[in-house]
Amino acid sequence: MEFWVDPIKVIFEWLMLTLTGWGLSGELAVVIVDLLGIIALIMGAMLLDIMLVWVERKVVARFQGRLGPNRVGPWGLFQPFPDIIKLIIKEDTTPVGADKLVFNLAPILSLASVIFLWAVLPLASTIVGVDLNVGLLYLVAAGAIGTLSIIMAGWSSNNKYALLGAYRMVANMVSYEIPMVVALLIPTVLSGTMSLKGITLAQSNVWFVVLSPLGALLFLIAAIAELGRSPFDLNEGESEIVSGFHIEYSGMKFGLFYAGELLHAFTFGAFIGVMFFGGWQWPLPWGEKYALVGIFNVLAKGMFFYWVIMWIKYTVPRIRIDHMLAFNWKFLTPLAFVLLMVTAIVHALFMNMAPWLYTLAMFLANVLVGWVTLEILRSNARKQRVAVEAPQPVAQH
Amino acid sequence: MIPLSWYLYLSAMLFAIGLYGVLARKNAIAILLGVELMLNAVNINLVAFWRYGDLAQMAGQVFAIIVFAVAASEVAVGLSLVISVYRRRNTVVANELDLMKW
Amino acid sequence: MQNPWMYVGLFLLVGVVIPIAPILFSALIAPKKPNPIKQSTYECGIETVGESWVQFKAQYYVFALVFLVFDVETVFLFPWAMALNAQNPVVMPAFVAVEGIIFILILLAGLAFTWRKGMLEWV
Amino acid sequence: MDASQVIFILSAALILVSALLVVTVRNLIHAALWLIATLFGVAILYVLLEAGFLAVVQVVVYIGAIAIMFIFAVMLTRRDLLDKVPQTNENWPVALGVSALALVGIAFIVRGFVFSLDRIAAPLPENSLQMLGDALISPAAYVLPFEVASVLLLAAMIGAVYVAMNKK
Repeated sequence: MEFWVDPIKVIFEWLMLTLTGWGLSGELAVVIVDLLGIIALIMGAMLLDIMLVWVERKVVARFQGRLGPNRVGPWGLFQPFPDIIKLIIKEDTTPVGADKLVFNLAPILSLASVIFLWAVLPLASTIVGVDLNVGLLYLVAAGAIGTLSIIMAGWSSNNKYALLGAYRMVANMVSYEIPMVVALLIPTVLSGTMSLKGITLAQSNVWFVVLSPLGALLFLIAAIAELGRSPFDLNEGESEIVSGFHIEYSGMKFGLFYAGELLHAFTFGAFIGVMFFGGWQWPLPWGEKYALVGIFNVLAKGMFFYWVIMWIKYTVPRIRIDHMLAFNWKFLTPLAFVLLMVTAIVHALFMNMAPWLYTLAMFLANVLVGWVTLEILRSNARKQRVAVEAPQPVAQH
Repeated sequence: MIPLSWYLYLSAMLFAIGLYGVLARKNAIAILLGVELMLNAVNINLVAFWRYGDLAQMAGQVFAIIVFAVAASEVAVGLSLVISVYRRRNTVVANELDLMKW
Repeated sequence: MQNPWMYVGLFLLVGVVIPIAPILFSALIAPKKPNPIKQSTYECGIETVGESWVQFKAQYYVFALVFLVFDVETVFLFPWAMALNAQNPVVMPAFVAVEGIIFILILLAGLAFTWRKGMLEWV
Repeated sequence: MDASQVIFILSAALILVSALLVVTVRNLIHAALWLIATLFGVAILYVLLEAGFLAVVQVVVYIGAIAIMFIFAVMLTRRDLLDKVPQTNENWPVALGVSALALVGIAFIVRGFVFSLDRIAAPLPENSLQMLGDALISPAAYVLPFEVASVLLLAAMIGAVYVAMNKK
């Protein structure tokens, strides 16, 4: 029975006993067991990543009215494996004039920056890689390494398109980090902790999506931009700069970029679930008690938001660069900061009141901010329409 | 355990390397890189003194954060000066910026 | 687990090693027959003219600049957000919130300045 | 020698070697990338000093923003000539002398410190992160530097944008 409550703990204790039984010192045994756990966790993530290739291809096919992979295995389930074999046995070319070391380091860092995120993902109440007290900032830090890898790739390829991709990366993707971090500040304000486990526990009564629906929406939008997925995929832009920063990559190095992108999308989906939708506590009950149910809940939420991100990706066309920048700096960033200020003041005023009053006040404040934003947008649009529809002077003959 | 002196010597060495970079480099951007090294040396000192001093006083950490802000401001203004100069005079070599010498 | 950062260190190490493995594996078994055409820079089949480094818009730079300032700002806001929830507050929560709001407003003034000067336009 | 000392020596080696490369390599992009290695080493030191918040902030601010700005500025101002010619000016021996002198001077001061240098850190209280937050907002402590920092950032932003502005 105890095994089903927390299998990891049981396995951990068993391994510890075995290792110390062999005469290893306690500290060394802990390090070895941790190492095994880390390898298992990362391997699990990579296996998930491989299946995401299939999910991605199947879902995009359905969006476009096709069947998608359907030959290898049931429903084409084993399709990713031939894909990987093909990538591995493909010749790997390095363009002339490339900066070899940086060129090879970039894809590794790109995938590694996504793997790093799994260290703090709380899969269940007892299964967290590590519960850092600065978990939220750790997310941002891992994202910074990802940004760096893309700039390294773009610069070292010695290619004009790749360089353009890197420039766009800096101007666009990096800009969206600001609303994302501000959206991360909102759960911090609400729960008073930066630990992801603490944030999940703080949602045992009310999810933060109820307290701050706008915050969740902001985070979703900024996360899509941060992922560099359509409609914000300007740093790739297949039709204008022929896939941008990874234009010169082939074989497994390209594969790493691709794998990193898919896993990144899924991981961010899981983090949205953790930060705004109660983490392991839902949709199945007993997530609190049974570790495996908790893992299922977190992964199910991750898959759902992954699907939402895909839905947006295959529905909305790419945004023009000036629109994208204006959208961030003239709309998203000010809105995020206003929302943060409103959240902080409502939190400070109502934190000692009855929980239902607090929830109501938070929700109404969000509705108010959303309504005012919509009104401002509407009056702007009206002004623009008047300007366009104004009678133009006709040339006199 | 690590004694405090290790941190202080390390930060002294980092500071000296940064100082060499500032004084010896030709390129203005490289000079700013040297300044970053020096600021980091300062930060190591601040945090080390916080850790080994009175832990109830958060001064070390607070001022390390302020140093982050100072470093960011310095980079923002410094690099935009460099780029502005580059656009006008087409050089980033500090020695060639001698318009005010005479 | 005594120190969580030990775990993070191990995780970072393994996290970097695991992506290296498929690249090494691929380098072992993939064919290697380089030739000048294959290794030339890809520009949709057209021959490359000049260097890869070309003049580009300095406008990209302004956005990076504004980003830098705001990125540092968020660092100050995280401890503030935690202090807002202090168990035994040194200061009244409302006062803490006001402090943070002043901080944010000062920086939003910078954004407004950039906006008014037309530096956020992509011309 | 315990584990923390080994980690300290390794990260010190990383910091010093990459810092030396920052000030000596000719290719400035490589210098910026070595700077990132140095900064990462400093982040490890912060972890050893049990200032986890600062370690993460080091990565977010320095690697995620400042180093990227540097790489960006190098890409913007790159002239191919510059990668090949020596990157030091003619009085680099003087610079070497001055910095060696500075090192000796600081080492001398450190040796002459009044308090014991071999002091061992006291155990850290559990809620040091909360303490940092409280220190930043309490009027008795550092609320003024907190607000002044935002004014500093505002001035930097306005100044930098003004300088970068194209006056045509």
